[in-house]
Amino acid sequence: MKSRLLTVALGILTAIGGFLDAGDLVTNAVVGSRFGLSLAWVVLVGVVGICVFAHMSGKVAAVSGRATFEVIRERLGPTTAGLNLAASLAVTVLTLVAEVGGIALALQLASSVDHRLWVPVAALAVWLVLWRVKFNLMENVTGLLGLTLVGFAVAVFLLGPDWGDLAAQLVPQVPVQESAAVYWYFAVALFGAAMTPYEVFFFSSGGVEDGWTVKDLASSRLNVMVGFPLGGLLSVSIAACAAIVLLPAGIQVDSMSQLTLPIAEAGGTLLVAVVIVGLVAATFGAALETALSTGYTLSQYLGWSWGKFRRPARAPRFHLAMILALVVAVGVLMTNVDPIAVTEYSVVFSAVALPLTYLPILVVANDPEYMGEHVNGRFMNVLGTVYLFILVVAALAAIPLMIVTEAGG
Amino acid sequence: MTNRPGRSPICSRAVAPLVLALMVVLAGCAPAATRADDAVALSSVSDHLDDASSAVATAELAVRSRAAGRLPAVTADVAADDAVETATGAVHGIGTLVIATDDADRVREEALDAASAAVGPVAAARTWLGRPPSPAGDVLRALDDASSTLDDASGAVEQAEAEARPEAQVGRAVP
Amino acid sequence: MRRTRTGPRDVSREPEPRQPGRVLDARLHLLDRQVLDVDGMPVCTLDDLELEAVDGRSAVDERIDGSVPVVITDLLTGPVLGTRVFGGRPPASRWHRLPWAHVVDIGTAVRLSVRSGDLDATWLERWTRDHIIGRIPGGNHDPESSG
Amino acid sequence: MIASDLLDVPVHDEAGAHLGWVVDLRFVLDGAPDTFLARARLHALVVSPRTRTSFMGFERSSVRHPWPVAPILRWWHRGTFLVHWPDVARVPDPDAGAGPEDTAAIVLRAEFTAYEPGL
Repeated sequence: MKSRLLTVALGILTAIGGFLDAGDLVTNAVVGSRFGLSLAWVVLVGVVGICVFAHMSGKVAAVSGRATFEVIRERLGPTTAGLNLAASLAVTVLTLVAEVGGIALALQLASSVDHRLWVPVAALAVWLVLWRVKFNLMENVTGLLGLTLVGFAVAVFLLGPDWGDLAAQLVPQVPVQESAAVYWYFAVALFGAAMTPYEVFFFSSGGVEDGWTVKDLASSRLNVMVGFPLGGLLSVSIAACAAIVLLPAGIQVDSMSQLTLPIAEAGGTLLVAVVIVGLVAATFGAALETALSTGYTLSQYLGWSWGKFRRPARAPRFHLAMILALVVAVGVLMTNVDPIAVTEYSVVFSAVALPLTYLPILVVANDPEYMGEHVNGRFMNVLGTVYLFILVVAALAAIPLMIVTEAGG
Repeated sequence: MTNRPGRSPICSRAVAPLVLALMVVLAGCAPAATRADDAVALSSVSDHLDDASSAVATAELAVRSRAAGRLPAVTADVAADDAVETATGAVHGIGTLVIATDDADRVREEALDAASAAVGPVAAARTWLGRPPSPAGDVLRALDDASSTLDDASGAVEQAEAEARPEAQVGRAVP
Repeated sequence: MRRTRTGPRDVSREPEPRQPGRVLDARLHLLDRQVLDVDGMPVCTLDDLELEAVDGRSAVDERIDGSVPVVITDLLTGPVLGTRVFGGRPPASRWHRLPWAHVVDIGTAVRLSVRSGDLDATWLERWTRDHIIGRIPGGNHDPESSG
Repeated sequence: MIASDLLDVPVHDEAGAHLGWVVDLRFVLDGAPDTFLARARLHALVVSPRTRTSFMGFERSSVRHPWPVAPILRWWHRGTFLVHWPDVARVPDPDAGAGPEDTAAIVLRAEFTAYEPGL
C-alpha cells in the first residue's frame, strides 16, 4: 500500500512541469517584480481550468484506457489532429529546450560551473532516467524533491511583509507604469502556462503508466486536487517574493539567479540551498515531463507502442523519439540562445494546440461509449465549456498581444 | 534605493514604433530620421537605463546578502555575473542607437556615460564576491553612486523624451 | 468546389429499419482508433479500410457500385495516413494490411488475435529495435523488474 | 477500393443535382461469420447536405452534452441522411485522379430512398 503522499506524486510532478518549469519560474518572478500580485487571479483561473481538464483526461484514461492523444486523433481525424500534433510538439520541444537549459542554470547556481558546460550532462541525466528508471520511482523522487520549492512560500512568511498591503495588490489592476497591453499579454501567458497542453498528455499517459482503472478514479481526483493547486500556490509565492523584495529595489528580473535574492533575504544560506535543490528538481521534472510528452503524443498519434512500463526494446520508436527530442534540445542550446527566452514563443503554438486539445477531451468525457456511467456531470460540463470559451478567446488574443508588446517588452 | 517613478514606459517603446512605421508607410515622404524617431530612440535609451539600474540593484542586493552571510558564494557569483552581462548589454544598446538631433544626442551621451560608469562598480561587486570577506562598504558606495548617476540620467532622458513627443504629435497631424 | 450547389435542400427521410447485426460507422467507430494485438501491445492506428466485392471481384479490374455487396477485407495502415492528410492515393503495394479475419473486438480500441511482432505493419518498429534501441546498453532491461 | 475513396466525395442524384457529401460509411456486421466477427458489410453512405466534415457524429447519436457544443454541431449537420449502398449507381474511379466534379461524384439511382441517420 502506497502512502497518501506517493499516490499524488503524478499530480505534483505534472503540476511542477506545468507551473514551475524553467520558463515559468522566471516569468512568475518577472510578473511579481513588475505587477506585484495584480496577476495572481490569473493563476487561480488557470488552476481551476487545468484541474477541470486534467480531471477529465485522467478519468478517460482510467475508464477507457485511452490516453489523451489517442482520443484527439480518434475524434479530430488525421488532419486536424496532425495540426494539433505539430503545434503541441512545438510547445513541448521548446519547453524541453528551456528545461535542459534550466537544469544547467540551476546547477550553475550551486556550482558556479558555467551553465553551457552543464547542458550535455543535464541532457544525459534526463535520458538515463527515461531509459532506466521505473515510472513510479521517477514521479515519486522528482515530485518529492520538487516540493522543496515550498521554500518560496516559506520565504514569503519569513520576509514578514505588510499583509494588508500584499492583499491589496491582489485586486486585478494595471500598475501605473505598465500599459494595459503588457498586462494582458502576461495574463494570457500565465493562463497559457497553467493550461499548457503537455500537462494533460503527461497526466493521462501517466495514469496509463500507473495502470489506473475505474477503481483509481478517486486517486486520479486526489492527484488533481492536490497537485495543481499546490503548483499554483508556489507560482504565486514566487511572484510574491519578487513583489516584496525585487519590486521596491527596482530590479527587473531577467535571469534565474535573481530568484535566489529574495530567498537569501528571507531565510539565509540554508533556505537558498533548499530552494536550489527545488529549482534543479523542478526543471529536471519538467524536462522529464516534456521529453515523455514528446514521445507520448507522437506515439499515440501514430499508434506506436509507448510507455515506460515497457522495456525500451518493446517501445523502440517511442524511445527513439525522446532521444531525438533531447538531441534537438542540446543542439538548440549549443547555439547559445537564452533558454528562458525560448519559451516565450511557445505562446504562439499554444494558441493552436489549446482548443484542439481540450475540445476532444470534453467531447469524449461525455461519450457513453468511452465512459459508460462515468460520463461528465452537468457541473463539469458547464466548467469545461466556460473554459473552452476562455481558451479560444485567450488563443485569439495571444498572438496580437505578443506582437504589440514585443513579447512583454 | 534605486526606485524611480515612471520606471518603464514599455507601452511607448512597443506601440510607438508600430504607429510610426504605419505613418511612414502612409505618408511615404517622411525624412529618414526626425525628432519623432528621436522620441522612440530616447524611450529605448530610458529602457536600457532601467536595465542598468536593475543590474546595479541586483549586484547591491547580492553584495548585501553575501556580506550578511545569507547567500552562498557561488550563487552570489552567478547573480553578479548575470548583472554584469545585463549592464554591459545596456551600454551596448545605448551606444548603437541612431539619433538625429543634437539635443537628443547630448542626452544620449550623458546616458551612455552613466551606463558605462555603472559597469565598473557592478564588475567590482563581482570581484569582491569572489574574494575572502573584506568590508563591503567601498563596493556598496560605488554601487550607490552609480545608481544615483543612472537616476539623474534617466530623469534627463525622460525630460528630453517628453519634449520630443509633442512635436511628434504635431508631425502626425500634418503629414 | 461548391459551384453545383444550389443551396442545401433537405430531402425527406424515412426511418431506418433495424439492422440484423452490429452497426458501425467508419469514422465514428473504426478509423483513427488504436489497434492492439493479442497481448494488448499497440500495433498501429487504423488509417484506412480496404473494401472488396463479396464475390471476389477486385476494384482494379472492375468498377464497384451499389449492385454488388461490399465488405471490409482489411484494415490498412502505413503510407495511407499521408494521403489521408495531404490527398492523393498511395500505390496498393505500399499498404500494410491487417485482415478483418484477425479482428477480435471493436471498442475504444480495435483488438487483433495475432501478435504484433508477426505483422508486416510493424517492420519499422522491429527495425528501430534491432538497429538502434536494442543496441544501446540496457535496451532490453525491464523497468518494472527493478529500480 | 479503400474507405477514403468514398469519404468526402460529393453525392449527386441521377439528374446531376448536388445532394451533399459522404461524411461517413455505415457497416453492418451481418455477413458470413468470419473467424471472430461477422463480416462487415457496407450498408449505407451517410450524406450531409451542408458540410464535408463529420465532426464527432452528434447528428447520429443520442448524446446531447456538452452543451452548447453538441447542439451546435447537431444543428450544423441537420438534414444528414443515409443512402443504402444498393441505391448507389456509380462510384468515381479511384485511379482516375481528380477530375471535374461531375465525374468525381457518387451518383445515386433515380428512385433512391433517404433514411434517418440515427444510430
